[in-house]
Amino acid sequence: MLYSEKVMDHFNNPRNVGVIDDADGVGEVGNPVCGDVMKITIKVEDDTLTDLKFQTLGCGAAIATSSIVTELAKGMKIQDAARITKRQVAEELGGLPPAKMHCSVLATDGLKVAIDDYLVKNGREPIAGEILSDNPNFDPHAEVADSEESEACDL
Amino acid sequence: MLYSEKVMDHFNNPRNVGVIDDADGVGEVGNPVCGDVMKITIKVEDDTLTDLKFQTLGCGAAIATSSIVTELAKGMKIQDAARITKRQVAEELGGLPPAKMHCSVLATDGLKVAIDDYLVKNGREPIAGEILSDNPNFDPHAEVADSEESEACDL
Amino acid sequence: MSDDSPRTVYLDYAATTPCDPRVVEVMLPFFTERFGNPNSLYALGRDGYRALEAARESFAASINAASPTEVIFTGAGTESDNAALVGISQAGKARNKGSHVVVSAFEHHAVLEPSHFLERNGFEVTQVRPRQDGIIHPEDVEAVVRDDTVLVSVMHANNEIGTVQPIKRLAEIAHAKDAYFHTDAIQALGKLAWDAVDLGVDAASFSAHKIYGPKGVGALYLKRGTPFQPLLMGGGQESKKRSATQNVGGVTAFAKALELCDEERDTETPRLEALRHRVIDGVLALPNSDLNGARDVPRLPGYANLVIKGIEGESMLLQLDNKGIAVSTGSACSSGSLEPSHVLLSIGLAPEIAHGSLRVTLGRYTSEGDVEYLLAELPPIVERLRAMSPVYQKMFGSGS
Amino acid sequence: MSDDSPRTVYLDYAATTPCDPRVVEVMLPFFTERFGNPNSLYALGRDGYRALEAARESFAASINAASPTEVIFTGAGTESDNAALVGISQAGKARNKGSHVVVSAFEHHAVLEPSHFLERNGFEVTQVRPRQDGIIHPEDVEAVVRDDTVLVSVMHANNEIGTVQPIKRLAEIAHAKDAYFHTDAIQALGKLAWDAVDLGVDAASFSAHKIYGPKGVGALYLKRGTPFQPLLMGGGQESKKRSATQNVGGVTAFAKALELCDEERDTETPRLEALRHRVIDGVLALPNSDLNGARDVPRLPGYANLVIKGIEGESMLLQLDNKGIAVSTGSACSSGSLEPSHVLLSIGLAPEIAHGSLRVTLGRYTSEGDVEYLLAELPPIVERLRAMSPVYQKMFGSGS
Ligand SMILES: Cc1ncc(COP(=O)(O)O)c(C=O)c1O
Ligand SMILES: Cc1ncc(COP(=O)(O)O)c(C=O)c1O
Repeated sequence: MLYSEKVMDHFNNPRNVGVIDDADGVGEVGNPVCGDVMKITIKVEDDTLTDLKFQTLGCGAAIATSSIVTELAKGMKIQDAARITKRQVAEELGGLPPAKMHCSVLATDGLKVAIDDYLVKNGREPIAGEILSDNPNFDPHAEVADSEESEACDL
Repeated sequence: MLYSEKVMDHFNNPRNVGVIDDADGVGEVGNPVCGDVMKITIKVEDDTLTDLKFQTLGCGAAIATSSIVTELAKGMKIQDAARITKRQVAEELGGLPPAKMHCSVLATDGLKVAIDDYLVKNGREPIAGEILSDNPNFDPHAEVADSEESEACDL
Repeated sequence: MSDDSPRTVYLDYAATTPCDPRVVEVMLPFFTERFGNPNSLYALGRDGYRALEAARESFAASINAASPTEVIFTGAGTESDNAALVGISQAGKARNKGSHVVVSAFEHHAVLEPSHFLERNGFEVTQVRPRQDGIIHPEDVEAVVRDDTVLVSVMHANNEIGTVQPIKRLAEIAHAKDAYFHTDAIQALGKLAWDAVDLGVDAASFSAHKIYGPKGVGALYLKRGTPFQPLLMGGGQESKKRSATQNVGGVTAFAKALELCDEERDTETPRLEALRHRVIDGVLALPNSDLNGARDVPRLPGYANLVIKGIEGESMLLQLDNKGIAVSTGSACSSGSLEPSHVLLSIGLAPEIAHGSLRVTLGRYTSEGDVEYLLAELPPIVERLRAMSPVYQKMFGSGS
Repeated sequence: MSDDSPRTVYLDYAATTPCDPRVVEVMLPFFTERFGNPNSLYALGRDGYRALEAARESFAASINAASPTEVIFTGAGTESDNAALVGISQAGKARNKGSHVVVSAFEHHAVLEPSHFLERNGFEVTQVRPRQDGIIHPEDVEAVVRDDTVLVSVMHANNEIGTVQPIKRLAEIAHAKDAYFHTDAIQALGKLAWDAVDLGVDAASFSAHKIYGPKGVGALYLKRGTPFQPLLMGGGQESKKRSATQNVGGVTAFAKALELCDEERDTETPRLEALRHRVIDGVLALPNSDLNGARDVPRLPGYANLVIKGIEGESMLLQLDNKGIAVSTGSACSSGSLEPSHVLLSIGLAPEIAHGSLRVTLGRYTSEGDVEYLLAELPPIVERLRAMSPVYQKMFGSGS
């Protein structure tokens, strides 16, 4: 299993780490039991994401995807940002090892939850819910399954 | 599987090869189908083996055991020579690989058959028959069986 | 190494070891010169045969086997484990020994997977859990071994936490019920004086690349009379117990590697134990950290496994890697699976804790400087990762 | 070599080959420097992973696999054969493919033994005999393949007589009945341009030490979608199809060895063919001698198998060995069994004839001088042994 150079760059130098104290929306997804939790805070102006910050407990891919999602989404309309797919994130990073694809779900889901939080707080209809995880039955961990490509363990 | 030095010496320089034309007794045992045949011709004076010659089609062990049996038996009383065991032959040669133990039966059996041939030709009772192969159910090939120690094949 | 990793500090000897140059040296002639197939009758083959049997004798002497024929060379530790589990269970069952198998819950997958295979093929398998101290307690095995138990398999030393199991006693318990006893001694070999007769086991698995020998070479100790059905079938090599052209150079190297471990164990053990204590003390100086397995139980000299709470292991591992330090972790992510180490769960760790585990295993080339380097580089990394965590403060309060 | 064997002439390349020094060279760094476990995440592990995958890609490209993931590295040719026979049959049966297996009668024991294992475990096995020419004729396979056939396994080139089988056609016949097709290509690899797509097989076995690579390294080509149940179970390496820490240096060497064969095949093939013809003509000049397998069928370039009637093969082999010449024979004695070569019997030889067989297999380092040396030393040995035989005159008249 190898991470691309871009993944390693974002892992080693994560962009936008932290918490926006007066955030307009907050998303927190994942579970320490599974080893990954992501929290993202966003600032929104005219439905445009003007700032994003994240905190992530997780593996290299979880941190790198969190980082790139904040970078990708900055300046986007929330309607577009809510549609960022895990595939886009993976591509943007120059690919992810198959066993790590679920990590990119964490980041995109975190962003979706934050956007809906912002909308709901402002008395509007949430938009991201139905596209959560690119599929209605949200389970950020469902995909790893028994992929043929998954890696060896137990050295 | 390794042959001892003594086996290799008798294989490379077999003693007493040939046929005694005016032999007093002749023994031929084995079967070309099994890959080994031994013929032994003997001269007897006063029940003493004064000369022995052999011909053998067979593996290194078959040739070496034939050779050493002729050497061992020369000068022996036929009554003693008929009792030479395959174990004695193997020991005399510094041991034989387990899978080759049956080859020493060939040589001792050949000698027994020749001695009986001599006795019968002289109107006497055969003596070797009942001790053939050190056991009553003579089958020079029965022993290899499925020895744990037998060697790999099919390279 | 490149500029950005000013030094390389390998602290993952449990995963694999470099070949000792003295081992490489004895192996080299077998590639180009002494290449004969040991089953061939001509001089080159006989030379190979002699080398093969010399390796077997040396290996058998080291592990105190009753006879060299009790040592079967294989192509991997995994192969030895698989052959023992499946081969003894199946052959034992055919001898009316019953079809119940006992394994410990923290075996390597090379034992667990074949035990699942047996389950799918008519066997009943009972797992015995280690206690929190990292030890399989004899009474816990005694409680589950039955009259129809055919095989009990408990590893000698655990590959993640390094705890050493009471094999001699466990073998006695198996034998009291007429069951056979196998131990995966892959991590123990070389590090402990290993004596087949004293331990009283019927079978044991070994792997060369864990003791400064080459990869792809293993061995199986199989006490004479133990029922066995070969895993690899073919030309009948290794007394018909493991077919395939023998890797003469590889097994020669394995025997040499074991010999070197035997020679150096008396000085190496205390040296590594001291370094291990330094690692444990150093890591425990971090807030919210813990040792896995009790500190005072028998343990391989160079093995330490700790949890650093609120950290995901893979990211810690990669940060250490940036500094040239090689360690391992039992986090789920590090293995591409969803579950953290089954070993750590088996000794009672919560998954969220197990994700933050750090395995440091020291070996022949580990210096004090290496350990100090690790202990200097680790704390800032832990601090950075904890600071990045959205839950650390919540879960573990104000430490670090 | 010692004085009594003034030169060494190795003519048993089918049994094993020396490593090419260029192969050793690429392997060496992996023992002491690049020793990382390819499943480890840090730099040393990633380096191993890259090397492993580079070897896989190179190997896959050489055999024209659709994807590198179709190449699984193993620990022996025997292991590949066993895994294919048992793994595909069992998994195929589980997919309701039936439980009938077809193998040729002159397969290596690494295929025959697992076929017997399958027979003991609920499968029906049909053996197809080659004809006297040494070829498995397609119509003979067609006659026995059935709707419930799950696997057909026919070796690509026979290891004793060197005849090359019509694999492409045989695979089509299997596929017409929805059966999978495996070929033991251990002797064919390197010597023939080997193309998985062109041959259309579902699985194929390979072994490094037959093509100037190291012993203890094999590979299994497994076409995507082919049902398979792993033989080695554990850590899940090789896409879960073959567990055990990979022998990174060994597989790197294997890939390099194959690459060298590919590069040199166009010049090597005619060179070896010419030498082989010289061997055959030279041996046939002896009275009462014969070539095994038809002369005009497809054949590996450097393989010749002859019978010298009225001779027992082992004694001939040992006499040649005294002259420094290494060859092999299909006599019973040479293998410590009672039966002469099952391969020679399968093509119709009488046992008494098969005991006198001589296999001469030429390779990369065989010179014309080597062949002439053999042909000079052989006749007096044959004469001596025939003169010592109590039955030669009776059986074969007055020749020699
Ligand atoms: C045709 C064939 N199949 C299988 C094997 C077994 O290969 P290995 O000895 O590498 O396991 C060999 C050689 O021994 C062979 O020639
Ligand atoms: C305890 C234990 N058992 C089995 C294995 C498997 O050994 P190998 O990778 O040599 O097949 C290992 C190491 O990977 C191990 O540590």
